[in-house]
Amino acid sequence: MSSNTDFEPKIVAFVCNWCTYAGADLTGTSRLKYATNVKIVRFPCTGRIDFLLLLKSFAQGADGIIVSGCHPNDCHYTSGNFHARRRWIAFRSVLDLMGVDIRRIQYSWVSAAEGSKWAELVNNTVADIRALGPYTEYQKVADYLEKEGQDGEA
Amino acid sequence: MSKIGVFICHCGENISATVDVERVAREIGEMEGVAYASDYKYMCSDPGQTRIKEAIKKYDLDGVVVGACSPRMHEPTFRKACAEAGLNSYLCEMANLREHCSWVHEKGEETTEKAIDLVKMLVEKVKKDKPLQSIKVPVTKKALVIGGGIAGIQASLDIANTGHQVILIEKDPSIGGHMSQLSETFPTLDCSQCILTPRMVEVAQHPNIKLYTYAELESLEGFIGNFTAKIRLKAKSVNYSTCTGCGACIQKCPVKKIPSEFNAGLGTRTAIYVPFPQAVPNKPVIDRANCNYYKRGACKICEKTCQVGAIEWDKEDEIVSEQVGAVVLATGFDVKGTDFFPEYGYGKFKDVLTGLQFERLASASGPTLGEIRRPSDGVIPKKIVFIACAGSRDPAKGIPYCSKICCMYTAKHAMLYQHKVHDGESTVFYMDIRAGGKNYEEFVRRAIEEDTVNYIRGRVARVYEKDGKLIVKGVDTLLGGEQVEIEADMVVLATAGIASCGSEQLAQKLHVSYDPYHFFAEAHPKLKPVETNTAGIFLAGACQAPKDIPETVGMASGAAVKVAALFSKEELIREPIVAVVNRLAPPLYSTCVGCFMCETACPYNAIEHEEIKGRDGSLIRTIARINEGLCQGCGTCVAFCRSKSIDIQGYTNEEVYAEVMSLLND
Amino acid sequence: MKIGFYPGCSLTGSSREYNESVAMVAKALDIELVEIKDWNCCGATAAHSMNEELSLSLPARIMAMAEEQGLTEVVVPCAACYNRLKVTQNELEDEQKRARVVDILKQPYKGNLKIINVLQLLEAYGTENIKAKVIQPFTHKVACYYGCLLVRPQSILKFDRVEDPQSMDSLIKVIGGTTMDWAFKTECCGGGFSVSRTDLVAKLSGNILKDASDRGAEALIVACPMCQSNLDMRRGAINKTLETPIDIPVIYITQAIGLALGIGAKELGLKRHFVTVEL
Amino acid sequence: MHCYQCGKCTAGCVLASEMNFPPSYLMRLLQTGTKENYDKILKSNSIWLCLNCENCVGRCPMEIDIPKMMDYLRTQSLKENKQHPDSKPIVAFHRSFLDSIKYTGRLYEVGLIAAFKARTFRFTQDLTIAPGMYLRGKLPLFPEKINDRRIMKRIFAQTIENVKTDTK
Repeated sequence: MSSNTDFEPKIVAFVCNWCTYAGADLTGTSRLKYATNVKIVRFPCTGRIDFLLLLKSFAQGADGIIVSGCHPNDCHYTSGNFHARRRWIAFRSVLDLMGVDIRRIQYSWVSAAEGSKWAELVNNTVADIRALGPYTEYQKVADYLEKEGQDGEA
Repeated sequence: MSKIGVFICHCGENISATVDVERVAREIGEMEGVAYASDYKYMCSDPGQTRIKEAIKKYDLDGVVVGACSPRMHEPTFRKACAEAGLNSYLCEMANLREHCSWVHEKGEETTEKAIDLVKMLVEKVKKDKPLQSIKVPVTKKALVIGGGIAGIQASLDIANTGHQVILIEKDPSIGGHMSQLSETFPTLDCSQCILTPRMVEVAQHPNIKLYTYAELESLEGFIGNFTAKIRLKAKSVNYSTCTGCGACIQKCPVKKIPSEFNAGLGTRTAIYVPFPQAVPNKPVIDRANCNYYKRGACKICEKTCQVGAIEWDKEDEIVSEQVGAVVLATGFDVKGTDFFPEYGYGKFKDVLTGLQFERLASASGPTLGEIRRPSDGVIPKKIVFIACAGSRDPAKGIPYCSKICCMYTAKHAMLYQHKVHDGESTVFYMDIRAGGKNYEEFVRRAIEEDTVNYIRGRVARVYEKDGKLIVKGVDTLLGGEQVEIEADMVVLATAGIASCGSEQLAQKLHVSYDPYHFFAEAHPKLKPVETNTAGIFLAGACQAPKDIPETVGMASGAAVKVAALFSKEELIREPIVAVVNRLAPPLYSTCVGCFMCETACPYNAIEHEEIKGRDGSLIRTIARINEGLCQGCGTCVAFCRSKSIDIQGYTNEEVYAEVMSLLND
Repeated sequence: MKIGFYPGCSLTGSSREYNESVAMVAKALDIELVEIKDWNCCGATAAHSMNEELSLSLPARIMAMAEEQGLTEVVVPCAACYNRLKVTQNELEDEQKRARVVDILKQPYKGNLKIINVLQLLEAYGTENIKAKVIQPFTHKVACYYGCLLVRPQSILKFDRVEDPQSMDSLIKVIGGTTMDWAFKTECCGGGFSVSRTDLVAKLSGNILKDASDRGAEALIVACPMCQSNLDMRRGAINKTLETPIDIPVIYITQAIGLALGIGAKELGLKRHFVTVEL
Repeated sequence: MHCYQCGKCTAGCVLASEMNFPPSYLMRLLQTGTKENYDKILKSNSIWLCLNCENCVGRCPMEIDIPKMMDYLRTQSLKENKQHPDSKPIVAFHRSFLDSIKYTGRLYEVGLIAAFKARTFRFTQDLTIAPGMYLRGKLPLFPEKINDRRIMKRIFAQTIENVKTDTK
């Protein structure tokens, strides 16, 4: 792990507007500190998150990804997070099969009241990804994407 | 090329203390497509907004990014400012430089660089943004109020008095809630029922209020202005249109030993019962779990007694559907029982009571007709101990919060006891006295000085029973931790106020947020205390957090005004964040292949089938269409669509891709 | 049924009768007790009052020895030893502390041994199975005294409820006895001050005996040698602090069960008590 | 430290009345953070009278582990040589106890009591019960020894004997 201390991983967080985005706002209001590596992209719901976007993110140079939404049963849109979770479970094995390092995707639930959980999630993910090192093997993913682009099928 | 204006806010020093705002503005200004970039002390202030408006005109901007606080805070403010300057408000985006950057990182290069990245991300997004038009939806001017305690009563009356229809549902056979159980109220010592009962009657008689007692919410669908509520009317087994409320059935019911909920378990009731004499409606229901007929198939004494034949044995629960435009949650609170306290005997000592049980003892309508007597042997206690903060402010017991009402009602209890038992000795063990409120501190002082209640600062370690006495082992921390042992005849625990049973499930049905203790969460702790995160659903009273009567009533009136404001409009303006299925010129029509995977994903039944017909009326294809009245904009369909034919306005694929790519391209 | 066994020092000396009764009851119930080889003292109150590392190393060696012997579950009749072993196990979940202790011991320590007390052993054996073997019902009204070390700290021991525990009471009921609600079930008897501050022990133990006696207990039932010796051996000193002397005996749960199973008083060590046992 | 001075620990402490400072008061002294108050604690009898019965932590709303703090404070008090006179018999007992197990691996109660008496000059204490114990077979004449006595030496050498005591 010590060999990677200089490495600052690039991590993108895809979060839902209602729970995790608000939770991250609460982290701010509570003045809890966390690493600067993670940048948040706001979605209406984790159900909106298209997993092709995750692949493209890796292809574009992301070292890690956080996907976080409402807790089960707390989804603002009733069931979006269930769909997201179901897709994630299915998608995980596909990614695994393709040789994508699934340890680089952190799937979590952070509610609007869990400001400290967000800070913890960010810090833990940054530490984990830092330990894993830069994601240089993303080329495989990029290749797949190119092929996928021709087939037009996810 | 785009002409984007970027405005970086200092937020006083909230952002500028850790982020080099000048550098952010400078570097963003060099971006391709950025026509103007500047920083300013307070963007949300009037002069701040004016800067945006002027820049839009001066530079003919076609997009605006404000780098300031969370969009959850000020997005509407800046979008409105843009609209006023003639720019489509959906071409305005916010980068969250405060909650997601300056407040969570230390001052330094990295923080400023993150801020630049965040602003860049939104600049790329706004380049792809399309102007959108708000959606107009009609409003159903009828409110649903859930819970018939003082909060629900007040909210219902206030809404009804503005001329709108109200449906009030209450799970118990009568409205009144906890307030109807109270003896007298602090700080005036006026009788609770005397001030409440007229309100209860007013609810029952109000032409604009439809009251469903013994009813619970089954489901709620739809959105602000357009909800559909399904309400379960639990079978009362008594026909209320024929029942005269004479009470003969109650007299004759042979099952008499059921612990009375109204008397907090200190008295008993029958299986066919009216919870208390002043109940509204004052007609009985049959408690089927305890009724001989429902349990064993025989008895029916009530039916024989009833002169009008009002008993309906085979009546089943009924589900009614109501269209409403707004919902007020007023489901109140519960208190912890004495069994929650290992150190105070796990509830096994009969003369250790909760505050609510003491209310019933002190109440003229209670099981002892207002005389303070021990439940164990009916003797008047000569020494009584009140323990404040029983369970509250106790993280080890999972309740770290202050229940707020206990300090005051404990002082009231001690005072009532001293008024009723003149030679009695009362002791209150407290940690702090929290008597903030009009005439509250004076009230507590009166208990201590005039009514000679002995206040001891310290918690009680344990209570045990010996020879008919309750031994209370406490401490006086103001005497440096001197142990105090009292042989009491009765102990009253001011047990913690907790979220009412089932509130978590109710919150999930309504999609409103709740806190870790299952109290419903307000939309903003200071500025939106009666709103929830779900538009059109409001909060009143102790379902949000423990609170006393004046505060509850104030909050209920607040919620009512919010409902009235909503109902003052014929139409609601909704954000156009909805899904759309693409349309192409014939012969393609759309890339949608009609697989309807989206339909399985949509939680709102917003996907419709659109038949595309030829000139001769023959069916060419069936494709998906979004009902924008029903669509709430979650976007799940977008992720499900295999042919990439659906997109969601405001979060289009193009827009979010632009954001992500901007973040990852250095 | 076969299980590891850690007697601890008291059981080989001043509390021999506890050891004897545990052995007799185990034999009667066909439980084979496998003593940990070359076991040492757990360090008791003395060690953790004086030095933390010492207080962790001593129990750690005991558990390491048991692990070496291939034991997975160990019954510890002495409440003090039981407490020290459980608490040590919990403390050594901290990697740093564990590394330090292993370094001192020069012996592997895994920390996955299951440590149970005598009540848990009997519960696991099955109350119905015990009931079936009762020959001479224990028809006495007794006060079950748990003391501190059997139930606290609850977060670590996770045994019974912390105020007003019930497991010993239910065992007594199984063998035909009557138990009572009383106020000093888990109040401290003075524990390790038996020798050094006999005056305090007399006061604290006196409170306990008085409450049990006031409520008509014929005996006190215990599962801790420290409690037993304070309440029994120190009775002379205790009675000097009381208005009226109390002569109710203090017997181990295993002795009570042994009597019900038809084992003789002498075999159960009941003759070794200071306060005569006439039950 | 989270203590908010509710006093529940003191209310339930069996020896609070014997202590210079009851547990909650001691927590307050610690909270002040001054050297002076810390010294008061190290010199008090409170830390020695604590029986570690855990009533306090079992009931503490803030789950503060007072007994564990007491263990630490006792160690510090010994280290800084500040023990209260009341602690003498208690420390003497603990020392005799540990001596006994250091040499034999197991506690030898006869040796313990003898050593304790020698340390405290309480030669007459327990004269009344010792013969009784002997008669009831509770005092074996010879100590039990474990085989691996070197391990005991090593444990003691690396722990308690490794602590440097401040000289006054």
